[in-house]
Amino acid sequence: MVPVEHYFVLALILFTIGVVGLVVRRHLIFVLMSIELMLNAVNLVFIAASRALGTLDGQIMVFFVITVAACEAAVGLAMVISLYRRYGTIATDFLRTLRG
Amino acid sequence: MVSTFTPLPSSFYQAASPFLVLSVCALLILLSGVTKLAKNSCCIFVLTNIAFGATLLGVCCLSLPGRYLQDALVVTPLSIFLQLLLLGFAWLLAILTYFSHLRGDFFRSELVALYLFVLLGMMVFSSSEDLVSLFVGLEISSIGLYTLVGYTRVTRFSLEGGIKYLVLGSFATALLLFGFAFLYAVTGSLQLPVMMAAIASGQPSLWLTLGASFTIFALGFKLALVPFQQWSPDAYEGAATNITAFMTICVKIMVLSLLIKILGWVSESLGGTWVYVLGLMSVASMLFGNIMALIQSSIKRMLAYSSIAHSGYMAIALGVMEPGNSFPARALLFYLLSYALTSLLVFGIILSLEHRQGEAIQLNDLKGLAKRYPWLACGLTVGMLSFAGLPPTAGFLGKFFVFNAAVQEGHFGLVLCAVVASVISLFYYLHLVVMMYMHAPGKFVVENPNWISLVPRGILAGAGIGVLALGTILPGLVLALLQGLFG
Amino acid sequence: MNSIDAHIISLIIFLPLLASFVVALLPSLRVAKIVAFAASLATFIASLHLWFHFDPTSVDLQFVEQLPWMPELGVSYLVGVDGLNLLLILLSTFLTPLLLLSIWEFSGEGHKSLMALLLVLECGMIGALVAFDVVLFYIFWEVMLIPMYFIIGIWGGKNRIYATTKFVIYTVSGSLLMLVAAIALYFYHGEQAGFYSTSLLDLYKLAAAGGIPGEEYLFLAFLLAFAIKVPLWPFHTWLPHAHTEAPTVGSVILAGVLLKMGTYGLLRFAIPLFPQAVLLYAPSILALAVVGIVYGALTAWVQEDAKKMVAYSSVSHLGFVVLGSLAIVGNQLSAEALTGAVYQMINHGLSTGALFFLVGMIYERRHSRMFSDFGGLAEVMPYFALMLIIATLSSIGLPGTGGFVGEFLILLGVFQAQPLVAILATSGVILGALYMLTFCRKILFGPITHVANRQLVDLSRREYLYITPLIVLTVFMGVFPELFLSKIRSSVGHLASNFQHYHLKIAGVHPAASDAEPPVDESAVIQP
Amino acid sequence: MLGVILLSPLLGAVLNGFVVPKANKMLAHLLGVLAIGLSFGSALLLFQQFLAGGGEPSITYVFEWIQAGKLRVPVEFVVDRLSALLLLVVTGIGMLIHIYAGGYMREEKTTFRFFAYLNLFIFMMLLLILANNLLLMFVGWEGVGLCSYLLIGYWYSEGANADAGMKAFLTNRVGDFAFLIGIFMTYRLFGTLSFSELRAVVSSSASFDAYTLQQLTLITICFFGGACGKSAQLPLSIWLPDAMAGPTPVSALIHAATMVTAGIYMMTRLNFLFYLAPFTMEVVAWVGAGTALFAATIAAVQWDIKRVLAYSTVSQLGYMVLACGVGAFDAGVFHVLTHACFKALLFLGAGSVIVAMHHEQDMRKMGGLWRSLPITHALMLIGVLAIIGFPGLAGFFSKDEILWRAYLYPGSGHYLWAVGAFTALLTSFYMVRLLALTFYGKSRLDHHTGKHLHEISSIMWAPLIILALLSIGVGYLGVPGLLAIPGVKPHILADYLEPIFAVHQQVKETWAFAGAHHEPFWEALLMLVSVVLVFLGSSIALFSYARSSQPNLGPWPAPGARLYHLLSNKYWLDELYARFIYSPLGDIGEFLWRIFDIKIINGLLNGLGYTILGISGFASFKMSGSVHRHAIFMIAGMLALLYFLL
Repeated sequence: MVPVEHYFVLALILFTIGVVGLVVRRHLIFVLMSIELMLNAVNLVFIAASRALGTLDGQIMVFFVITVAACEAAVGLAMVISLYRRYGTIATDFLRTLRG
Repeated sequence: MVSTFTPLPSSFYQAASPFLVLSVCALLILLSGVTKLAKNSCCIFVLTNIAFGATLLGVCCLSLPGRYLQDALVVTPLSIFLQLLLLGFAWLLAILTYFSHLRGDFFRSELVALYLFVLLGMMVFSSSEDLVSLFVGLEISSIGLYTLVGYTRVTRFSLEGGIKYLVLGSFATALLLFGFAFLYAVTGSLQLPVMMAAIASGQPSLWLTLGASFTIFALGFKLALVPFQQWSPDAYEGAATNITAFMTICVKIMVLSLLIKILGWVSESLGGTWVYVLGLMSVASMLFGNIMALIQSSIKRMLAYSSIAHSGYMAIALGVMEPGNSFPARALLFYLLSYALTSLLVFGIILSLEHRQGEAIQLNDLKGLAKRYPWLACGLTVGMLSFAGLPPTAGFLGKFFVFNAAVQEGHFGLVLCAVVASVISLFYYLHLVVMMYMHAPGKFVVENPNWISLVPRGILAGAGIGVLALGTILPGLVLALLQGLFG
Repeated sequence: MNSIDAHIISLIIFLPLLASFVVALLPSLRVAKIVAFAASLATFIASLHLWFHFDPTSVDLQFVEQLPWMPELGVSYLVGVDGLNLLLILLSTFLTPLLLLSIWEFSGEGHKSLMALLLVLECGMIGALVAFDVVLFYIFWEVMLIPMYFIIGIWGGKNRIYATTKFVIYTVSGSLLMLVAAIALYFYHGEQAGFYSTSLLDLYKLAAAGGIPGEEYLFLAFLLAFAIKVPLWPFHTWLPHAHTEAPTVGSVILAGVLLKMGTYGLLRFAIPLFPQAVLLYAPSILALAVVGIVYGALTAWVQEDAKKMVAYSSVSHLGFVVLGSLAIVGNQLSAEALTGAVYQMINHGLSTGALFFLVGMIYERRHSRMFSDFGGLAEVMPYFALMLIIATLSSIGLPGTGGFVGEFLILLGVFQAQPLVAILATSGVILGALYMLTFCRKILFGPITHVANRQLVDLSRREYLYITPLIVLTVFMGVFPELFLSKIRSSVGHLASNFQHYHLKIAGVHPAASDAEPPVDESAVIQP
Repeated sequence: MLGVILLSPLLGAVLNGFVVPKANKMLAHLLGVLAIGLSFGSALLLFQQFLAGGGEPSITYVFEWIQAGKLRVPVEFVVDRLSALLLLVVTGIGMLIHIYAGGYMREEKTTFRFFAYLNLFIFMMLLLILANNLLLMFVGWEGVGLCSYLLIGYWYSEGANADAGMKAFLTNRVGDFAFLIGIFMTYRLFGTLSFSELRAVVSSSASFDAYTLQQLTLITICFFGGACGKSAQLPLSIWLPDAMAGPTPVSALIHAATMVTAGIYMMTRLNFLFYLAPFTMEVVAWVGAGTALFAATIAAVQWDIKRVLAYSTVSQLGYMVLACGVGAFDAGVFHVLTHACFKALLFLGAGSVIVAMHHEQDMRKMGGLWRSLPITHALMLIGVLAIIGFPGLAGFFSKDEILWRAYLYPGSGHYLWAVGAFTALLTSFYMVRLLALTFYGKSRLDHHTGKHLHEISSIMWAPLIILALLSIGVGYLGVPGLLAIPGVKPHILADYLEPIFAVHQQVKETWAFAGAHHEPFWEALLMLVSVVLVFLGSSIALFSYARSSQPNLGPWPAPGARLYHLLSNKYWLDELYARFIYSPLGDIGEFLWRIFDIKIINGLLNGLGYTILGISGFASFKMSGSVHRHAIFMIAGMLALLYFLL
């Protein structure tokens, strides 16, 4: 049986990949995708913990996480589309007007 | 441990009645969007009033203290008080928006429904002690707020603010979940009391610290404490004023309700480092918030940074909490109440000053306001004095109690930083007063005269008098009330 | 204590506040002026009631009112009068009607709000003077600050914004430190005495009982707040700006009463609460005060602006008062110096107030404060010249005016404590004569250089009305000081003789038997 | 009785100042004279009662002035031999001068202010004399300083007069500074300020240890400092010559007869302290002699008639201080008496010359006036003879008494006498020179004044006559035992004042020399020497200035030219004070204000403000808007915090 810590470490790695993706990519779509990646990393931890502890709570939590991830993606994409339709660009460096 | 399905006791329905009423009304307003009623903002306004009224009735009379659905819904005097605060301020803000230039933009059926759902999410979050319902409540409110920021009055800034808020917000949600996951992994249960007991008894492990820290960081993000504060200026400036006001007041109430519960237990179990980190965050956000606000030219952005600073002051009280002594929590609540009342006053006035198409008010637009609109200027001055923490206002007593709590624990360093920060803050708060009173009036003129109608003036006057009264006559009463909350 | 005595102080505090609301809301200006003046006069008459019913022999607190305000924290609305603050209350209620009179024909706009602010200021001042609860004192201390901020800010001179912002930030930063120190004291008292209370009487018992840990830092925090207000030497740079930019009314009340808050605070809070720290720091504060005297005098002499000159002269005069309140002979304060300090506070308020009024009068006529614009006014305005000379003589401290009695007692007391310091301070008497006479010389004497000065009209009837009481009172205080000294002597003697274990109880209320009475040698208290 | 003496001048001042109609000069003059006359009459009555009552001192308590801590200062007046006498002098001479002033101030538009100040001055002087404690005396002390300031600067529209008034007040203030320190020390040593109590404490205590004696010396030095300020002795003598800017009656009353003698009066009043400090007495003696010589030399080269008289006053005051220094307080008071008479006479005479010459004060434009102003000339002659010590007149007796007592002073007595005698020579030289330049020799008047020359009105020369008689008669109060003039008892005044002086037995032997028996030969010899000196000085002056041909109006011939230059610039004392005290103070003030106040303290505070603004500017620049920058900031912050936690 693989000890549960390995799953946590894997989840941590996934999470950092997501964060790096968030920071590096200039493109809003990729930003949203990296957020999805982070949420999946969290799912991994929940399932691993639930498997180790033998209770089902973790898995219930995963369902909620997935639905919430979907909502965020939906809202995020909606905003990106309205931004594109109005201003023709979805690059993040366009979003610099609010600063200081 | 398979939990068999047991029919829910009738008391649950009574306790959950406010939530049910609110969600039903929100759905009704959403559906009304289909009919031609949607065009008429006035009847939507009536519907919202009904929704608020019913929920308030539900919270006041019907809710019974108790723990339901394995702590998913915990009704205690504290949670009732917080829900009353949330509902009260949200309602007042809705009324103020109705009488302001934002009526057309805001009172579309889907936005109002969204507004009520966000409120529902906050109430769920503040009255639950189970990770699942906490997470669900938090997400309903957060995602709802992203859209409200983005779409209330669609301009380039609101979209930009909304997107930034969404990206960073979801990043924080991921952090929060990560924290919950690790806490769940270490303590084995999703119910807060069980977890807290496990933490208190168990020995500190890496994963426990990691989980708890991520949770606190995420909540720190919501409160806009320093490392996680940069979303709030953009979101506040981008959003329409009433949404900004809603965010400053209600998000803080929501987050602090959880922090008050868990920090009481968690602080000494995680050892002294915890107090140290929170102290660090509070000092950093106090100094950063005040220093950054010094040179802002737009009022909303300045108020955003000032709200970061005020989160810093509240974080002092958080840092010194310990299970035995409930005084820091009461001090925090009093500070919250005074901050919320002052924000209502200030944002209400800004709301009534704004133009339909013009962009956010700059500081120099307020030049010589006192000559033209003396009572608005007077209200704004009282608000500024309360933010600055000068005595006759509630802000001073809030700060005084927080300093009291900090000195009781002997955190002199923290208090000295707070003193330095509030002296710096004095500068830009009084700069506003200088603009209004000590300069010749500029070209700025209030565009829509209809704010002269009775209701918004009544609300603003009530808020102003409340701020002054809370600073002089009422504190004894309010403290006794807070004392009651903590039993 | 009959029923009037029980509520007289609250009446004196809140009557002006009420009047200020009424004045702000009244539509017609004329009615507002009458209401404001009537209210301030009523407050003055009420304070006269205090004067006649004050029992000069007793050392205890009189006309006390105690109401629970925040019982949970032990904060109560505790107000009272004793020898130290009686005269200051009378000074502030006496000055306000004169202030309102002086702006009777105020040309600028916002006349009503100016009157309202003055009344709020009076309420703040009296509140701070009578408060015997640390939190209450702090609240009135800041309430006093805000109207002053607006008065200087709105009706001030050219760069009033810099002056008024500097004034507020300087004072608030000092007083915030004081608040933190007060809270620390409050908690230490809570642990020692078992019950939490911010009333000064309990804190005195704590201070009398013994050394408070970290007493020096707490004392320094209190001292900083009051030193900025006094202004003690290094912290004085806000005063000239505030005075030159403030309107006449603002300068008079600022110099008349607000500066005394600092010295009064020293006597009421800093000295009795931290006796050991006082013993430790007294020499250095005395040094600062002496430097302040000489520094203020010299800088006043080279000024070209009349108001700035009077401002620097206040720095010098208040240096004397600080000197007087910290003259330690053996393990007691010197009673003569302390009486002199309290007395000097009053007549500095009168003489500097009169000086500012007079400078204001010539400012109204010529719209300039520079000496170069004046000269030879005695020819054209003889009665103005007479008033100015008497006011100058009082501020020099010529015998026969109040200034001399105060200054003489202070110097006499300080001489017993530190002869060298006293000698240096007495040189301030010469420098005082130097700059004040140059002031008179430049304005009154010499040939009339500017043609505009030729047709200046002498004092109008109204101007007489508000300047003569000040002048007459200064001379009266010089010739018959006994009337005033008898009121303050017992309280001052009590503070001076046992400031190490100072305690104060409410008149008529016998302290609880269990309350161990710390050893007090009553011999020091002289029965008149 | 005492109330009338004190209150009538005060009432006069108040009435003149505020009540009486301004324009009416006659009423103002009448009121002024009446007030002082009333006071003089009651003073005479009081003196007569006092003598009848055996000359016992009586203290009248009026009311409690200041009481704080252990200090108790009541308003108490004492009438004893000294104060009763001086009461007569002040009110008497004051009345005469008030009468004269009416005539002198005829051309002035309004004189109410003048007479108000004069009456106020008399009131303050009486307060000074009658006070029974040091503090009340100090009130009078500063009061007279104030009145002299107001009166010197009476014609304030002329800037120089106002400056002169200010200079007088400030120099007096320096003296008062020393006086105050003396008061503090007395209070610290004896715990009381009242003269009678001080006298009782001193006489009752058996002996004094070294510390008290050292304290006493310091106290007496400080009091002497105060006296120097008021009586214009050397270090603080610069203000009296400039005080001539005031009207002549003012110079006569204040700067000759009354105020300047306050210093001597104070020392006499505290003689029991001064006797206990021989070192201070030595200092007093030498300062007195030095000032006398110093002023006499300068007077010899002055051309302004009033300045000559001013320096001569400083010189005569030097004599009085010398008398006090050698322990001959009674001789000092006697000289005060005689000097008051003949100096007032000289000043008023000079005043009438000035009025006659339409306010011309330069002697070089006078000459040969004895024909057109016969009465003034006669009176001035008597005055000059009295002051130079012509045998038979007042000055002769009082000055010789001082010189004799100085000679007897053990130790440096002989040198003191030599200085005094030489000064007497100079005195006779410059006084006769004054007389010669104004009245004798060729008339140097320009045509206009010559035609309008007229004798003074009767109201002005009537008081002069009385003063002339006094300056002759008063001398016979102190006839030395040697010249047994029939029908006149020797040393009347000395015996009258004797009970005031109380030499403590600890210092009995040091001051015994005055009482010891001396052969009359030496006294006669000294008297002869001084008479010779008088005739020598006056003959030189007559020879060089009274001759009909053109007298030498310029600087002295060859050998004395440099000396003349030194003297005419008044030893550059004023310039020295200005350079070493006045302007450095100004520079320090300027430095403190411009640099220390504005640059350092304000600079510091504004700097602090601007650094904070700078930080916020930099921070806001760093916070660029991009989401990624915010995310990086968050992560960095998080990692830093995690570092603390793990």
